[in-house]
Amino acid sequence: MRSSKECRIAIVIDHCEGTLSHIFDEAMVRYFSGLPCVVSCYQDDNLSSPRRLEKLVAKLRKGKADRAVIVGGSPKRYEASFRRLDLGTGFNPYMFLVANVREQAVWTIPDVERAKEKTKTIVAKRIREATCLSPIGEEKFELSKNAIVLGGGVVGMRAALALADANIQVTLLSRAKDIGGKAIQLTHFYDRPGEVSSWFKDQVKKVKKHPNIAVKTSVELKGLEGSLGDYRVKVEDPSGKRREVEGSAVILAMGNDVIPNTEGIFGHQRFISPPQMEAMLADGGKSLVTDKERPLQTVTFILDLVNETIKIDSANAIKNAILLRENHDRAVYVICRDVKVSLDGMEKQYRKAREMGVIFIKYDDPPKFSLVNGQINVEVKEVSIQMRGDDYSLSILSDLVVVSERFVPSKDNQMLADVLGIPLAEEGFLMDENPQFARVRTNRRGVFIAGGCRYPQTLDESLVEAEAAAAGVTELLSQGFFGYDLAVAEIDPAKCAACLTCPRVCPHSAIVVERYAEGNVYVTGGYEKDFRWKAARVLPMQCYGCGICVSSCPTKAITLKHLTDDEISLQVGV
Amino acid sequence: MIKAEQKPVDEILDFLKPHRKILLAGCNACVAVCHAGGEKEVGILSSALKMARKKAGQKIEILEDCSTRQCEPEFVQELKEKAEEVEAVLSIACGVGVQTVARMFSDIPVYPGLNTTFMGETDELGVWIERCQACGNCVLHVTGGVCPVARCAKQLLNGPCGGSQDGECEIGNDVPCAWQQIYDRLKTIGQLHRMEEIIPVKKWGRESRDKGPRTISREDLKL
Amino acid sequence: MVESFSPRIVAFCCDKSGYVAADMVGKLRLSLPESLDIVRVPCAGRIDALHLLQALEKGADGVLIFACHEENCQSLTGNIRAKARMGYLHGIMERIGLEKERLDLCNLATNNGAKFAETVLQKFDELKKLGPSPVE
Amino acid sequence: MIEPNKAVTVGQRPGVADQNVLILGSGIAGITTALELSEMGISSTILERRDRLGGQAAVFACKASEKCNKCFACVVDNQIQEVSRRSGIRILTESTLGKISGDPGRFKVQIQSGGNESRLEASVILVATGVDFFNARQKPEYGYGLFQNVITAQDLDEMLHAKGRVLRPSDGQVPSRIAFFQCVGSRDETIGHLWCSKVCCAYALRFMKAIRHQYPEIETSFFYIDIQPLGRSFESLLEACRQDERMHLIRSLPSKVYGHRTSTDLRIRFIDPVSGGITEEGFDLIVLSIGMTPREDADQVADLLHVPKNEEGFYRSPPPDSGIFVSGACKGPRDIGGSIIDAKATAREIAQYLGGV
Repeated sequence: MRSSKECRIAIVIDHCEGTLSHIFDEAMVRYFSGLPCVVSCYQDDNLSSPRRLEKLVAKLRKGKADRAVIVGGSPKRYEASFRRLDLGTGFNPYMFLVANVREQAVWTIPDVERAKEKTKTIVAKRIREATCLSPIGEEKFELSKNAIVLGGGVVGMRAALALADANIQVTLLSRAKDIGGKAIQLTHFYDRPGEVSSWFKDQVKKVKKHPNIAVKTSVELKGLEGSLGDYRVKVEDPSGKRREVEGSAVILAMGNDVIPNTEGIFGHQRFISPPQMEAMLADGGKSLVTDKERPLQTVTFILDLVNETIKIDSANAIKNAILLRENHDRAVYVICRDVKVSLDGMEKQYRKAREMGVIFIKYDDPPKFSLVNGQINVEVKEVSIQMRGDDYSLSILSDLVVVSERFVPSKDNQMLADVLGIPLAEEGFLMDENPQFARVRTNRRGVFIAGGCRYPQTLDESLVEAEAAAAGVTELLSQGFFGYDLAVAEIDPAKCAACLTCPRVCPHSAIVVERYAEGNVYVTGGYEKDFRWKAARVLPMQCYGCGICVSSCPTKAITLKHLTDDEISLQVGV
Repeated sequence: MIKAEQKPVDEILDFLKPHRKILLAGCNACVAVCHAGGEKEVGILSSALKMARKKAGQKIEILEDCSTRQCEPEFVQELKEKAEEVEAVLSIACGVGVQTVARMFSDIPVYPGLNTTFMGETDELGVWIERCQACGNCVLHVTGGVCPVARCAKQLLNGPCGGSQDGECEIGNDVPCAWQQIYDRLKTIGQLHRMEEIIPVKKWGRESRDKGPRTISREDLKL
Repeated sequence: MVESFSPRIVAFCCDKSGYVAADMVGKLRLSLPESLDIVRVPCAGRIDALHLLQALEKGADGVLIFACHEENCQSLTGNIRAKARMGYLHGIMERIGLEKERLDLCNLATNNGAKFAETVLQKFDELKKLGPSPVE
Repeated sequence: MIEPNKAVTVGQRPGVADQNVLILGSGIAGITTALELSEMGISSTILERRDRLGGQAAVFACKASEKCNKCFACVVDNQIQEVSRRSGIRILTESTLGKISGDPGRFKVQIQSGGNESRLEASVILVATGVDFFNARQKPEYGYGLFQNVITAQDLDEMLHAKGRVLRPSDGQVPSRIAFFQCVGSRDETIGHLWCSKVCCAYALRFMKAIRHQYPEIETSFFYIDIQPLGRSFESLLEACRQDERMHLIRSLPSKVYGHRTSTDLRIRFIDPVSGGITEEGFDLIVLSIGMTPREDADQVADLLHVPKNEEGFYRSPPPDSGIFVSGACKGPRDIGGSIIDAKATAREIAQYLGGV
């Protein structure tokens, strides 16, 4: 805190389009002018307009004041405009304070006289707080236009193409031998009739041919480190050779894994998985008659035993049920807990299926399965015909039963969550759905997620996610640099006890512990001789300025530059 | 490092009763790292004490300070000016720090604000586990780097007791059996034969306290 | 005396939720007690145990923390940490004979203006019954 | 204290500086696209027919219970604040679209604001006009508009947003038994709405969870056809709802609501899925989960801009070289989170179309 003599404060009264004029009468203005350190007083009608603010700054620059307290509405009204002030010539935006008298006094205290009193208290407090202000600078660093996409599935491919089209160099890493992923097994989309494998092949070809995309297949993910502008992915190729891939930003699109249901009776050959069904239909239905003794007449889809809240299975089952009726005239049953129709056009497909004779059966209790003369007997209670105390149930003798695979998180999720400090949700998918990050962003700047590693969704939804993630990366990289102000946490290495509390609590992985030499100069490499001690350091480009480290530090070594402990104390005080 | 916990505030209040002006001295070394006695805790404790005394109608003035290390006389010396102003010192360093302060400022009372608990390792932020009892006769080379003195509830030196079950100690509370850990570790490093080595009964002689406080004396450093 | 007692409340408001909700109270033209002081912090995790104690020490009759709902914190754990710190302080307050009710936390979102006002007024009444802070 | 460390936009990049994107609609899709474009240095003009920003979701209330239930309503709030402060984004409220001429990349647009008419040039037009909510009066058997205590979920949302409380409209008291009717205006052939509005199940369940948290004594029932999952957090939401003993999930749609205009006692008739028989039950607040329908003026906009439509009447994406883009719920029902990522994806497409990235 500076001694108050050094501070010269300008009071700026914002009448907020005349709505506050009854408060700012002459007596009030006189009161403001008489407060300690106040050297000037300006009035304006609507400071939230950037142009007015610019004019104000011009006035302030000519005047004597070195800091200003705006008396008016919520700080949120002004701060966006502050941020766009030209820092080189103007007033430093951090030399402003806002006394929010409109929301905190005028609007919430009905009695005008009392509201005026409250206004005075608020402003007086702000004036005291203003003595603590100090200017904060900004920095920027160059970002090279390259990015890494992890995962060569359809989501990764879409993200890579979107980035590459925006002139960003992409390295696409795939664990599999070839790109394409699981979705490439699909031959139909429910809402796009006809062959889609050609669409997939086209996508794969585009990715491989794109001059801005480098595809690396058969690589095992071994680690990921770095920060925005300098992410490094460690990969191992089949020969065991390790290498590093660099990129300014990363999109995680490893997809999810699936575990086929083969326990107990589900291991029987008449139980198949949805991809097997897909393959059977892909060859025009030739394999539907492989069993010579008994042609496959009845096909039953069992849904919702696993993945009850994932609608992929339901969509595929309805799609394939229609195909089985339409092209192969098989009897088809779909047994599920709920028919999931929350996809574009699916209600109509559902209706079409029923019209074609597909029988849908809904259950509350899971169906029972038994082997009867080589067929599978599916026993189920249909919810709409069950009666209280009645044991009435349906028996469906099926030649083929399609049971869903369980969708599970990719095996890389845990490792990535650990090294990136990204939270895992309960089931092991990446990143809780935190509204603050609007699905595709993560708590680590420059890392985005899309598709099945976040949550298995339908193809369309995943592709939109891929594009949104690509949009995030494009936004970051489009300017060619990342500019940020230094309103972040700062650690005094001389006070740091290297207790590792701050890197452990930092939610944005913005703190590292490294060597430092005397004179509070951090040394990042090549320093050996006078090596002394390790101290924590904040990476300002990663820091969101939340202040968790500040309040956790046991030695009070950390300061939040735009809200110091002194300022909070003054706000708390009477 | 040394781990400690703060004493309950009411206990501290109790022994501070006769004093109206004290020095609250923290230590920025081990006890700061375990969030018990660093600069932050000095502030919190000071605030709590002041409030409690205000409430009781008996105000207390508290000077605050935090040493680099309270087990070093030179650093404690820096507190001298403030110590001369007060009636007593409340030290929230480990027991060593409290005693250093007591020795340096021999004419005023010095009180401990912490319970020094053990020497341990950080399991995760906020969780510390005991690892060493400073018994003075280390056997870690025989036990694969796992100390039976600090980790076995019975401090057994030659294998587990009958209560070890599925790798767990019979005292429950999810405490692993130290001897199971020793076995596993020796197996991993291929030194299972070490299990057969008999660790002799501990000589609670020179290492123990029957000759008074233990001291370490390094002739080469002493000059 | 008790009739005219108007408890002083210090409200620490997370900039991502509580502060915006407080603004919304104004927009809805609901009234708040005059003795309410709003302290704006970037995240509830910024609030140090020390700040909370200081507020009580400096004469606040009650301290409120307005934090984001759990699983809606931009800093993931800021709100949870604030809650944990409050729990820690409750322990200390109990030991020194200060009513726990004087320190409370409310989770809300930006658009919970009505909830903000209600929480403050409820606390106001509660503190009125409780009487002035004994450490004042 | 200023919110720190957002990337500082320093001027606009050449090439896209004179580009202007005209955004029709200031719902969550429209404003998110505007914000994303502004991050990429592309300026935009938002056209809104109402006097406020935010579209349908602007009056949605927070539906958190003991923790956030991921309704994303707070995000809308944030985005509205953000968009009105951003330079490079022009906002025209109470304005509608007039004639359009010119070619893709250089549209000339007439705009009516109040009585005034103005013109502007736009390189790209983004249609983000959103949806209408189903008019519950079209299902007279539920008595919306007839019985005071039959309200739509949107009515309830507005109430919770402004007052922070759930009250019976008839007497301003806290209700004791609330029923949620799903699929009002969705999946309903009698009114020709053969689509699922996707969001209502999650929406109503979150609502119920929030209400049960705020008023533990209220009993809630949820009448549905099929429970439709919505995204990532749905699984735990559904599980929590199933665990709640005072939250009844009933697989049956009521056929009719009986009651008196101001009476607090409403009776509903439905087939009890447990007994199989027709049952009646009493509630004092009935909330209709109304579905989404294409906007009333969807055809006009579609004709004006040559935007193709799907069978249900929602928009489909026009060919990329048309200079016209479509985003958000006007493409079909979606939730706030879904609209946000859709808007992000669209912003990128627009930027790419403009060749500025």
